[in-house]
Amino acid sequence: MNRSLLITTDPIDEAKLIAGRSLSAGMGAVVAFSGVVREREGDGAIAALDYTCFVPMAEHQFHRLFDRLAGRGTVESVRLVHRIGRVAVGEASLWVEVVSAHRAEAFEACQWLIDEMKRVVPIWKQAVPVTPTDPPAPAGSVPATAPSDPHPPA
Amino acid sequence: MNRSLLITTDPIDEAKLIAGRSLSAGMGAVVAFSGVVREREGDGAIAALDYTCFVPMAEHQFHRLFDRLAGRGTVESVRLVHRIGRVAVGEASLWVEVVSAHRAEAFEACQWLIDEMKRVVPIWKQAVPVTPTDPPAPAGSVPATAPSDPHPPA
Amino acid sequence: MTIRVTFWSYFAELAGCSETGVELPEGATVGALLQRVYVDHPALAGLRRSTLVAVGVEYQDDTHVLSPGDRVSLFPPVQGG
Amino acid sequence: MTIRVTFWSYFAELAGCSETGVELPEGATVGALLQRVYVDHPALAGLRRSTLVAVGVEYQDDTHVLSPGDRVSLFPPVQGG
Repeated sequence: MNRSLLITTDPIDEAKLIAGRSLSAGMGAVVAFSGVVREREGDGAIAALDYTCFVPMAEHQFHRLFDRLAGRGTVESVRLVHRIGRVAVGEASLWVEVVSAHRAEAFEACQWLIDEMKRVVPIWKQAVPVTPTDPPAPAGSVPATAPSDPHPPA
Repeated sequence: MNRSLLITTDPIDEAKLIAGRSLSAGMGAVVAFSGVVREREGDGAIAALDYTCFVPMAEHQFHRLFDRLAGRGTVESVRLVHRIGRVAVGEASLWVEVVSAHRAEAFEACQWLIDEMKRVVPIWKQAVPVTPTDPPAPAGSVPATAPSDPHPPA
Repeated sequence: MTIRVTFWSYFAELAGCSETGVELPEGATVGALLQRVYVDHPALAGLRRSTLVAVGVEYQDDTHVLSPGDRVSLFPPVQGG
Repeated sequence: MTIRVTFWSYFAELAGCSETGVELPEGATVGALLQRVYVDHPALAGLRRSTLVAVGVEYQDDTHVLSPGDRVSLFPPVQGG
């Protein structure tokens, strides 16, 4: 199974990713998912999400999930990009593509991968309020607007 | 709900479609499916599929399906392109994109739309063998290699 | 009334034509039309259970009453995608 | 042995630091480490049920036996996507 993983602070360039797709002549289904930051997170309007990642573990856990996908024998290719750092509303934080011979297994594998990612891959997000009453919280302080929200480590 | 439908003999230009995507700030999930012609159809190697369509009815039935999606109230946008005529192995015959606030409903709606399309939209396909022993069958003849295969109307 | 019938996909091969006209009394149903079609095109009769019928751009069943000017389409299961 | 512990996400706020060292006897388990961490950083103790623990890049549970040089990470439920 071909696999590609990128954890990056750069914007996700979907056009470039699609231009880089390759599939063999036996493949009939490509399912792609883009996860985009929404303007509301919980109760409040936000400007962005700040994503933090424990990168070596995230890469290891992603590859464990890819191993499990490969074990199915039905997925020819999986490509995944997770953006970290600040991602503005309307921008993609996640892009996943699965290529299979058949449609059902491509949809299932793509959803499974995202579900498992949300269970085991060490990435956290923190809301950036749209109109902060205070300047951005320095590392080490609990954000005043959302004390129970996740916060990147100092 | 925004909707876009194109039934065309032109190749599907996914890069252009993606460049033309627009989503409002409340949307968090984009699911896109590409259906690609595979090198084997049933038991035989094929070079292409010839798609035939009863276009006015296909458009009407697609819009009925879009109406049902709109009725859910969870899909902001659906775009669908079905290529007809001859589509070579490795080329896309179908592209579907669904935009929703949340991931689960986008995946579900995209799969539902394809399932329903395969039930009600009058499009048929005929295999084009990769090494025909005879010249291409003229309209009006039953293909010798696959007598029970679908065939476009004369 | 004359009902115009179009055969799609390999139904055109089996019928030997892609289109025909069928003369029916006013008030005739889709079922009555099919009976006439199967007399003229017996190769289609064996596929009746899987045949889809549209009047204009809507699916209809055997009980649907036809009107003058209706255009009927007969075709096998669809295969989009 | 000294086990290095890293706190991720808002656990760093609650702990008051992003990293600490914990002195433990050889053969100590993850559970023993957590008991020590919760003494030093009581704000984390209430979140024990939802706390995830990794040794290196693998998840481990309380019974896992630690080795000298192990690096342990404590963090809340993950939120990728």
